[in-house]
Amino acid sequence: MNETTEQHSAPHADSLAIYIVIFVLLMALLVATIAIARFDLGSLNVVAALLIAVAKALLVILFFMHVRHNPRITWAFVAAGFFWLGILVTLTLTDYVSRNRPIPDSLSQISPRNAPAAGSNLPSQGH
Amino acid sequence: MSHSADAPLAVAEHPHDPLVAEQFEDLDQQHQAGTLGMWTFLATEVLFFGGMICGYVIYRHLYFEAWHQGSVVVDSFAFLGISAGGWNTAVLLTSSLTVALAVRAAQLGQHRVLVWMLILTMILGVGFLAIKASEYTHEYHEGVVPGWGFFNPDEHIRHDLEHAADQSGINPDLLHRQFQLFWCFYFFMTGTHALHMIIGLGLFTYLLVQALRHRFTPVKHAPVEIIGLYWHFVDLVWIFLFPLLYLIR
Amino acid sequence: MASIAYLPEYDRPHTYLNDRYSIWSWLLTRDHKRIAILYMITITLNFAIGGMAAVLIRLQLLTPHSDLIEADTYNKLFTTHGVMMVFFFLVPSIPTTLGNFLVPLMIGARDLAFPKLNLMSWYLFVIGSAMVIGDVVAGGFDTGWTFYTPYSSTFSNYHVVLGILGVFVAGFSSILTGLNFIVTVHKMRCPGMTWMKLPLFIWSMYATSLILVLATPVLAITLALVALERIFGVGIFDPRLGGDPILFQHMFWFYSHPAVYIMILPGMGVVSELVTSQCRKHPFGYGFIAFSSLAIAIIGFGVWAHHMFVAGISMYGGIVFSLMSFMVAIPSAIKVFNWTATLYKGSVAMTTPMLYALGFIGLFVIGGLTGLWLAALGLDMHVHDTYFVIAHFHYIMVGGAVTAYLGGVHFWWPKMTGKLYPDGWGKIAAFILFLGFNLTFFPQFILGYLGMPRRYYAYPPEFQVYNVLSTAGASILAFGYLLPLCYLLWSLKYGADADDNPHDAAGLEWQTSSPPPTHNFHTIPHAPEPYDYANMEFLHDDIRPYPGVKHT
Amino acid sequence: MNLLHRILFPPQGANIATRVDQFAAFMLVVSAFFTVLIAGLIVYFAIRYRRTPNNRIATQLRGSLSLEITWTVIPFLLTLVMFVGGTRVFVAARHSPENAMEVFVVGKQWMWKVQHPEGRREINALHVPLGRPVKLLITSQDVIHDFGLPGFRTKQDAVPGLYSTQWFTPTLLGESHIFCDQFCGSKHAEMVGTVYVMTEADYARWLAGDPGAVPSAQSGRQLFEQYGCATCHGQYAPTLAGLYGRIVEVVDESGSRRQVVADEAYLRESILFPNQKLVGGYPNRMPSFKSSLSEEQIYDLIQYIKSLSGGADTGPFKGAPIGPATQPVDSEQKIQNPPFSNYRANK
Repeated sequence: MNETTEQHSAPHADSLAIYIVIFVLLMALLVATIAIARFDLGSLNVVAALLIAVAKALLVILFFMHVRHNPRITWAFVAAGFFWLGILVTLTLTDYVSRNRPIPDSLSQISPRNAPAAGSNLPSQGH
Repeated sequence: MSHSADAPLAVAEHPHDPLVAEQFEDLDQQHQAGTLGMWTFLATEVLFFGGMICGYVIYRHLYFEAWHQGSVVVDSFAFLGISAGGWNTAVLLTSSLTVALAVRAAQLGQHRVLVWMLILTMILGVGFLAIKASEYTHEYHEGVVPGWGFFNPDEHIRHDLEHAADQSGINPDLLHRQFQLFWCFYFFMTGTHALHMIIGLGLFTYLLVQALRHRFTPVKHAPVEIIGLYWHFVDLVWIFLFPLLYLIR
Repeated sequence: MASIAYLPEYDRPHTYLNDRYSIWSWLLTRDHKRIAILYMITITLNFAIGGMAAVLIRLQLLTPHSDLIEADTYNKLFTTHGVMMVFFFLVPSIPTTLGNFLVPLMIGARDLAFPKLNLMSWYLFVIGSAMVIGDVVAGGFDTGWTFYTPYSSTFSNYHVVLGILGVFVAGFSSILTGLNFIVTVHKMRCPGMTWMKLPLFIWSMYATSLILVLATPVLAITLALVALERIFGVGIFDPRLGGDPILFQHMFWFYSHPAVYIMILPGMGVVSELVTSQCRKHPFGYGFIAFSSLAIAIIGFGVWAHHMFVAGISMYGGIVFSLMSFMVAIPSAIKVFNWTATLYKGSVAMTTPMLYALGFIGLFVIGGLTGLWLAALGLDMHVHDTYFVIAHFHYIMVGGAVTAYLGGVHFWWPKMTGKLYPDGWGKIAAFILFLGFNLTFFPQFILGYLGMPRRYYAYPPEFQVYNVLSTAGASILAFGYLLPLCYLLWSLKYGADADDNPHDAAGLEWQTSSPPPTHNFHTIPHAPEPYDYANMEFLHDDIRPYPGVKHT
Repeated sequence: MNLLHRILFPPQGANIATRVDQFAAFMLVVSAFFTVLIAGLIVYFAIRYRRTPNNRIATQLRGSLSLEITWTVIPFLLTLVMFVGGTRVFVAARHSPENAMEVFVVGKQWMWKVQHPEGRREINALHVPLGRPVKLLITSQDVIHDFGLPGFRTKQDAVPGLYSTQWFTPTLLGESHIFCDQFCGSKHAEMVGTVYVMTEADYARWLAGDPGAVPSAQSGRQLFEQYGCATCHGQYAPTLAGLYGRIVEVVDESGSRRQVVADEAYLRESILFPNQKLVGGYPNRMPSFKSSLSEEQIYDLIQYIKSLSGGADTGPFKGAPIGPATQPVDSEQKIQNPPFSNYRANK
């Protein structure tokens, strides 16, 4: 049992240079995102800001949080969190973006034209 | 899991490594379980913040103009031409670096580096909270704190809102209410984040005390790694909150 | 302990029960088995509170306009019933009791990965329960367990915040339990225990834990927002202040629909164990049962808005969610067919656990099929928020989850306590519960189709016949629940001692002593072939199906 | 089949109901088939393969891929059929014809207010002509309600801040229920009403029938009862009889006491923002009716409260409960009610 312990614990520390490079990249991305926000690019602003955020997040997750050294199960849990967040946001949005759309006639069965005439399919008029 | 398969070892006489908790076979299993536990917890946290982000996204979709006006105000509190949120992002990204270096120092057994990196991280964390607090104070004076009848935006904000209402054709009263909604989300999201920062500082105080007592060795330093993951996560949340609240117009 | 009192102290086998006796050895225990017992006591109390509320509700509905209780009291009663049963009984029921007890035993571990978190989870649960019970004692709240805004955030005049915070705290208890199970199943399996050798109960607990971990935080934040809205008077979900009440429903059901699978998946796991052991048979289609659990857990996240078809969501959104809701029925159907096929050519012992298991399958089929009615947009438009829905989800939650819970408690009772329960009484109780349940809830399907809305303290007289039937059933049901409580407690003192494997079941948990020692196994176990009934020697071979008295 | 229908299903009051019932019948057949199939199989297997001296050992069967595929694919196809069927009914029920007559429905705690295009209003009732498509425009003034018409097999939530619709063509003369199907507070179960399906001629007559201009005070009294004001006022809250025109000692939000005259403005403010000026010593239990009352209704209520005052006494108003507010002002017993000192103080 002791062998396994020592075997595992041989540190697999990344080199200092990697951390510094990643940090510089992160700061560069931060400067980029602030700079881009100063220009009015229409909806591209949102895309750019979020893409840069995702890039920063990936750098932190993969390098600072060492996920690139981790077993697949860690990858799965990282992915699961974001995947489920995606389910929550996108499926909720399906409701909101499709509200108040007119319903095409082709989808409908009972349209005004083939609506039953008054009392036509009734067994009786009484109650 | 890594011990040999056919070792019928009486549990009572199990020669237990004092570093290893009873339920584990060895340090490796304990370390892996701890890490996986933290990752599972972080997946939970993603959904915790995710609930707020979902609400934020829906309302941004519905009330675009109010959200636009809101982030203009949020972004307007700046030092040297860069908003407080931008500075805070820089502070947090730096603290992520120091945490990563602290973990590296623990792996390599560099005691002094570890202690200094922990201290540096905590200073950065406190710095983040200080900047955030000055932002909150500013926003309080602007009158944009919602709830309990506080919400009473400053004259220039009202003016901007009325102008925006004119431009977009939204009922000014409606816009005013949606604007308040933006601030609800702003304070809940950043407030929950700040709460996580405070918890993180508490955990780092624990780490610092343990580190000063020389409790971490290259063999056993799982707490540094696991709490480090938590800190990185709090940083990650901010990486997304920053563009959502400050940048996106 | 009386029945073994003749044994001198030092001769007694070491078990987790006689490890230490002080109250602190229980309240500060980190042993998953003791925590399971603590949980069992707590949820039984919660069930009793929720059950009493249900009895009062049914009594009130005996006549169309009863003046037994007032409107507001009635509203608080069904809220108490819903909150206690959903958040404080059904969600934790199987995972925290049978799950806590069995997960380490079944995979050959000494304990869960994080015993302290496990204990903390129980304390959080107790605090949450106490907050809600305290709220009820202080006057209660009347929002229904769904806390729909803006009623809950603005209009209700009662103590909503405390109740919400109670559920919030209990949510963290759920998260910790799920987290513990996930890590335990991943990292603590004994040598040879590969994923495809895991008992089906473990698969279902794993799937449940995924939902607990990924859905509960959204409920927590949603309820926190409602509480803040109520405290600070801001309008996150309040239309007067710019909010959207339907967004609350989206976020609430993102948790609360998967929560239904939190309740039923463990039950499915229990039934898989009961059917295989009582038939002495390898499960038919092991892989399909195992992976259908995961499929339910994952697809189950895409169906929540079927609670909102008439709530004002877009028709197109409704169509998407309707399709997903139909799809989640497929893995459930696969399970039912596989259980049925497992019975085929088995050696079926009609024991108490088996009666519960068969009852579960039958009731779950009805609950599941009526679920399809509700998944269909055109029908939901009519029966939504009527007693049809009430009947449907009680078939799933009571007919399904509670029946499985009771079956599981009987099945593992000898392992947990070292005592045998009286099987004859067990069978009588199982029959009474089955009859009482159907009499209570089947008429509610008809009531619902006729249009009787839920949460009505008074109703038009034409609905009375079915309500009387339902109340009659409820009284039988209430009596039926008291029976197991009595004879199980009786068996603690007077029951015969159980041997290690009274059911001749194949799982790893039956290879240790009954009750197990504190560290579960006397030697480090090696994973057996799962459900290896073909190569098993049956020790209790008398034909009467309940053997297992300890041979001394 | 017709007979079976009549036994299983309530009368079909509208075109939608026929479609829903047809689909429900299909679902019932499928559900019954599978319930009987599974229940029959497990009971049969449990008996046929019960443990006996000759059947101690089970025959091990690990599974069968072809069976698994069969019982995956068949339910899958069946659910697709159900999905399409259910969706078609729903789309039809959401797609209102253009010539439908539009009726405005407002839900509020705890009543349904209905306004016909011709201007006639009704409460907790809906009169509709036979055979004409009717489109309901539904909203709520306070919490979420649900306008449920079980006889027509349709319902729709009434959401504050949102207009939603449902439509139907009544096909059966007579009456059926209106239920509020979404829990909305204390008197949820009393938020019920009746749909009257009439012939065109009757409907026209009904529309023309004199709405009989209800005096404000009378509709104010109706509101007073609808909202259950009397459950508090007179017991836990100051009685309103004799209030109008008097001087009242109030506590405002900051806690300071002062005296105000209970005029129309004060009454209006108290209905909308109850905690701004509380009559001294009373807890603030009253919900704001800011969102639930329209201006005209507030006016009605004020008129009603005014009607409760004889107007003779103009001395200081102490707020002591002096009898149920709905009682005539000149009732003698009002002074004998217990003082309010035993009510809990406002926190």
